[in-house]
Amino acid sequence: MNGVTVSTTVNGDAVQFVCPPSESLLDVLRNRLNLTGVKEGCGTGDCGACSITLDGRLVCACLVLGAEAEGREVGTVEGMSENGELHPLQVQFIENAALQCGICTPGFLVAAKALLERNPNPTEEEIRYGLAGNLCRCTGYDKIVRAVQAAAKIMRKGRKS
Amino acid sequence: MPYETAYTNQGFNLVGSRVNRPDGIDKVTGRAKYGADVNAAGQLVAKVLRSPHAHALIKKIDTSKAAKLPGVKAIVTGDDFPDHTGGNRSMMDILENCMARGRALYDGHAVAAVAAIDGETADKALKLIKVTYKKLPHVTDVDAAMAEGAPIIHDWVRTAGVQPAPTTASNVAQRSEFGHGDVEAGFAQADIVVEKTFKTEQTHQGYIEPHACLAQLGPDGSGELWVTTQGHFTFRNVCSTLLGLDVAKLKVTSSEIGGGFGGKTHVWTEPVALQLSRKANRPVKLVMTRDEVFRASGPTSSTSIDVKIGAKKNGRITAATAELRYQSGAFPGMWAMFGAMTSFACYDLKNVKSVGYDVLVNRPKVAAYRAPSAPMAAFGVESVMDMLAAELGMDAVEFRIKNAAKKGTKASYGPIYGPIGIGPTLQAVKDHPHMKRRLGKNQGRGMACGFWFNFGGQTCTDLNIGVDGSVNLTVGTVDVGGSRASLALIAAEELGIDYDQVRVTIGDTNSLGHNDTTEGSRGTFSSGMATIFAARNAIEVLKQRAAATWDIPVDQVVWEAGEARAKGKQNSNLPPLTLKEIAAKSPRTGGPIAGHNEVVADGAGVSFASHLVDVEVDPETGSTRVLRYTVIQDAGKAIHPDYVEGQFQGGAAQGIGWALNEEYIYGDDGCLQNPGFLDYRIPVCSDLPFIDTQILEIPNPNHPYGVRGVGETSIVPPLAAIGNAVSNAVGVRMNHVPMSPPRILKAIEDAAG
Amino acid sequence: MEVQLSGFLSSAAGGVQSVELTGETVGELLTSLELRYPSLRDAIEQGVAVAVNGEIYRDRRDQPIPPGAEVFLLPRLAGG
Amino acid sequence: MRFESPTTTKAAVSLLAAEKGVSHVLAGGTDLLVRMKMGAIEPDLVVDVKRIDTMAALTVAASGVHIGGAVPAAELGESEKLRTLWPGVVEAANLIGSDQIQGRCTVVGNLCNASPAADSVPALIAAGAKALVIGPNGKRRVSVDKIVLGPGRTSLGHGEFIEAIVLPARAPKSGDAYLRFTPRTEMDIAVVSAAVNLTLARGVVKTAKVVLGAVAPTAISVPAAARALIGTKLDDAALEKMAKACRAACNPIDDKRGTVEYRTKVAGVLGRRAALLAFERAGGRK
Repeated sequence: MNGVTVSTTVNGDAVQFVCPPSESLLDVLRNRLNLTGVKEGCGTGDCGACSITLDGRLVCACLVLGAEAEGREVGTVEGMSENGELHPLQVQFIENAALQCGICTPGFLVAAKALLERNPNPTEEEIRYGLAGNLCRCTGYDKIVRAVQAAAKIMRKGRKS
Repeated sequence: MPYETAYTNQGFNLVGSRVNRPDGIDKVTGRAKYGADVNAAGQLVAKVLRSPHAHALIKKIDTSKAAKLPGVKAIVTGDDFPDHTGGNRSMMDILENCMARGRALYDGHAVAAVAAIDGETADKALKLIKVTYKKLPHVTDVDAAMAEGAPIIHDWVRTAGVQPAPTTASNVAQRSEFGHGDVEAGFAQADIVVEKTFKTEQTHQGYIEPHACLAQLGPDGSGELWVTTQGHFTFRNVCSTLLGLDVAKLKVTSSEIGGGFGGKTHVWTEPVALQLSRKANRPVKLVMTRDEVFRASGPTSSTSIDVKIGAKKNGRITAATAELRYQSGAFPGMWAMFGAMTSFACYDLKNVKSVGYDVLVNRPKVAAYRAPSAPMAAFGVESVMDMLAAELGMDAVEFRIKNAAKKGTKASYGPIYGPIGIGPTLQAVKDHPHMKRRLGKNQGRGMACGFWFNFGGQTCTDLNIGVDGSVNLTVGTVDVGGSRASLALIAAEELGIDYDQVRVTIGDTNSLGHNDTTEGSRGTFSSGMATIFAARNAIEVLKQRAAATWDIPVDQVVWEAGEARAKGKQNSNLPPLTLKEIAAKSPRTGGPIAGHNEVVADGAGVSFASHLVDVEVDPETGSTRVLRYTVIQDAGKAIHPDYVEGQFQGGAAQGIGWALNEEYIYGDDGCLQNPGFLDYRIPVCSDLPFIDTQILEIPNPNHPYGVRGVGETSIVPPLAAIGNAVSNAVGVRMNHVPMSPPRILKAIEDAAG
Repeated sequence: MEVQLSGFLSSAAGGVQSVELTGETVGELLTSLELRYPSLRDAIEQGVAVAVNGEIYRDRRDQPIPPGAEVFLLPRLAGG
Repeated sequence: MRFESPTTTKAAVSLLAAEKGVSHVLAGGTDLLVRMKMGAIEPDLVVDVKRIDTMAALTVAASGVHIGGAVPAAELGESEKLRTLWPGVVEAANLIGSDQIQGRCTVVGNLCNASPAADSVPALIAAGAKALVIGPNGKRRVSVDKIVLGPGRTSLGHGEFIEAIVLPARAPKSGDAYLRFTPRTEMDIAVVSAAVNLTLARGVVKTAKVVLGAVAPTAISVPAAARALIGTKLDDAALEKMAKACRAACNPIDDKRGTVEYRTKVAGVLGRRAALLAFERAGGRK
């Protein structure tokens, strides 16, 4: 294998890895960096389970090559808690029973965080369209939308104070 | 020890509260380990070569080139799976489904598998395997498979359930009939009879986590399997049988499970991974791609159903019949039988008959999908119920109330009902504020009822009390949707301690006795029952320890509010001993304190639901939008209402997807054309409204807390409820699911002439 | 007691809809049924469910059958 | 496979021109990586163009818009100015996949993937967009409707790629719109789609362009439909005539996503609805 050496930042930490040039960033994160919170549901960008941020933009890790991460900043669900504290979205997902099996949860959290950073006060419709790239088969999305609404409210309050 | 399973109507401190699930933090931080999330030192990666043909003889498989590829460590084909089934035909079917034996029976059927040092090498190796096929005629449609001259899938299949026993092969594997009374006489009494034929297309459970396992099997026949499954004990038994292993030597651990809905009750690739591991003598990881999940796991049946119902002008049904044709894929199943049993279960009928035909086709082996087979039957029956109500000039809800089954009704599938919830759910529909919402242009309202049996089954739990008084509860049913929280609530309720003092673990096959698969909505029902008994056993031990501490007879000790209390005036100087205090002393009073229980949790209690939906249909494109959706269902007793609501909402959402867009699309070549989440369209967040729920609690007499299973019934009514709503919105009767935009537009135009 | 057969169990027993049997438990009932209709052995082996007064028992062979109970033999079920 | 990420178009051209095997340009990668995953293509060389400054640039003005070939579609939606000038182009680009896809996919990639159902293409053609093609023989400026030849086929030569898309100067009283039909509200491929771009003079349609997607091997312009609108205020008769022209122009296929009959019928419906929307956006009043 003609591996490429990649230096990047993952959840704020400098990371180096070597991977084949055709390997997806999803496989790199899961198999080389052991960040298995990033899930694979389809590998074709249709389910959102592998949602991460790349230089702050929400993307599917399965549609990014590992080699592309050179010099970029990667954010995964593993980096959502700060200073040992859960992110308000993480808290609200638990409080609102917004997960059943939990396989889609990391992707939803990363996508919802990106959504609320862009739009701190989204309508129900904006939440629904904003999270349309993330499939959940257990919940019917009801409690997920409510959890995002609850977290948005808390985060808006936090911002004001 | 016999256990009192009867409902006792006790008061609750914790049960019924909405506590946070104990595994929540693991799941929101990405720490929870699912099927594909673990690796072993020296592990190989396995990939499966699958048939590109719907039906073909496998004349030759040449693996020589692949075997020479550096990095390839093992290759298996059908020849590597000797028959250990001892003539058990259904086990042989499972084995043949895992790996073809001389014939590929459907597009996606496994024909060979490779284990190599990495995925890239395994992929290359697959391309080097040369399979010589001879294509055979195929059939994928259920009606076509029953027609004269259809290609026969298995020449050994004779239709069961027919007298006299047939002597020639057929694609109809089984005929099953249920009912009572005289339907001919019943129809003769009817003032109005409505008859209609329906079709439903094949759908998949659509769990987001693909099948995945990490298998290790040594030359001595000992091994371990880490796998995403609804039933690790069943997987152990099945894999052991298929591979000729001792059950005790195969340890199976269920990973966190990323959705199952029935689809993870059966083995697909696990025996293959184990066999590759045995051959290579290294751990083997096998993860299905999404494409493989669609093509080669176990979707539910496509069907073709005739329903006929007759009624008097006063609204009483006089007779009802259904003929239900369900395809079971390339191997015999019992799916039509379930359809026949459930079709009229909601109603009190004097004369009823339902006949099911299980039909073989060149599609993947059908597996259970949430209340398997009931939604399709309900689509037919509940549609005809609406049509009949309209002909009678009666309100659809009133018509159902008039004919609803109740305690003492002889069910269409045989037995006589105990206390049941169909009547109350219908009454709740009538009284619901949703009924008062004003409908706009192109909008329609529909409702439908649904039924599912629910099961219990073999269950075994262990409850261990630590020296600090905290509690480990180990159960053998998997947590598919929050059952750890419910079981911790139950244990804490019984022991009288705080909820967060209980930690629930899903035990592997070596840490508990056999537990049946987590299916039939049995998780909280049966493990809940076993947890109650295990806790009560532990309380007996706690009382003995307290008695020993106080030096009084144990019959003078009672357990109340989480502490042992000494009864009687003579003991009034003895202050109560809390669980914590007794636990702290346990090393010196007889050692660890534990409660254990194994039980066959039967009497799960049938479950009914009524759903109400408003839709808007775009008459120019045939597109349907769900505006409002309400689920009303009997839960017996909701241990954790959040997760009961979650089951109601999730089932409704799956039903909405099925009703409107989800379907397996086969080409003329018999190959699946949409094996991916792009073209197999499960609902996305923006497709759905909030889904209202109303939990009714009609206690199950056969559970100490009155619990009924809640997981499945919620998928039964949506197909029909939406069908009725669309029909009311645009004035055409839809009889083909999914009611996709092209089908609705065509129906509108055909009706306009 | 009178035991009613349904579905393919009825046809496996030669089309019989109901049969008079003795037995104090589900297990005893199934044993006497199998003795009467050896053709049902496979079906019973594969698993059946017994409805006693409306409650379905899949596995509990020691389940007592009270006198005068309504007993219905069903194919064994599976779920999702 | 080799992976390269040059920082100039010149370097990218020489890498691509020099490659004897299968080479692909990687912009958003949302189609390319799927095809690689499915084993449909096995490239020898992948050239990531996202580190080329000019290709990552988006400049928006009434006098013209320059959309670099590596600009993710999400960025188009974030430009309020672009949303005001070319709402139809933006809504088309923003319909390509989910937010996750939006963070990566580009209109150039959407064009070069050469799918008949590409969302951004009808809107770009209706807008009169030009593609800036660069290659071993220098640069050329090509109408967008000349890029796609058929499903999966483009007119780009060996070593050529599209550096940017350019939208023309925007006349006052103009509006555009793009509508597609999908069974789901999101995450879907157009079963049929329609883009309309028009300019008004004294309240009536002066110029118009109507383009349909997913009803032929490539997106197609329907001049007869445009003519039906010109000189009108989109009265019912004009709209019906326009819808009829849309239907007549359709040459679709039956596939898993839709039937000939359905696509044809809905093409007329969407054409009409898109025209009304574009008219309203141009400030038109019926």
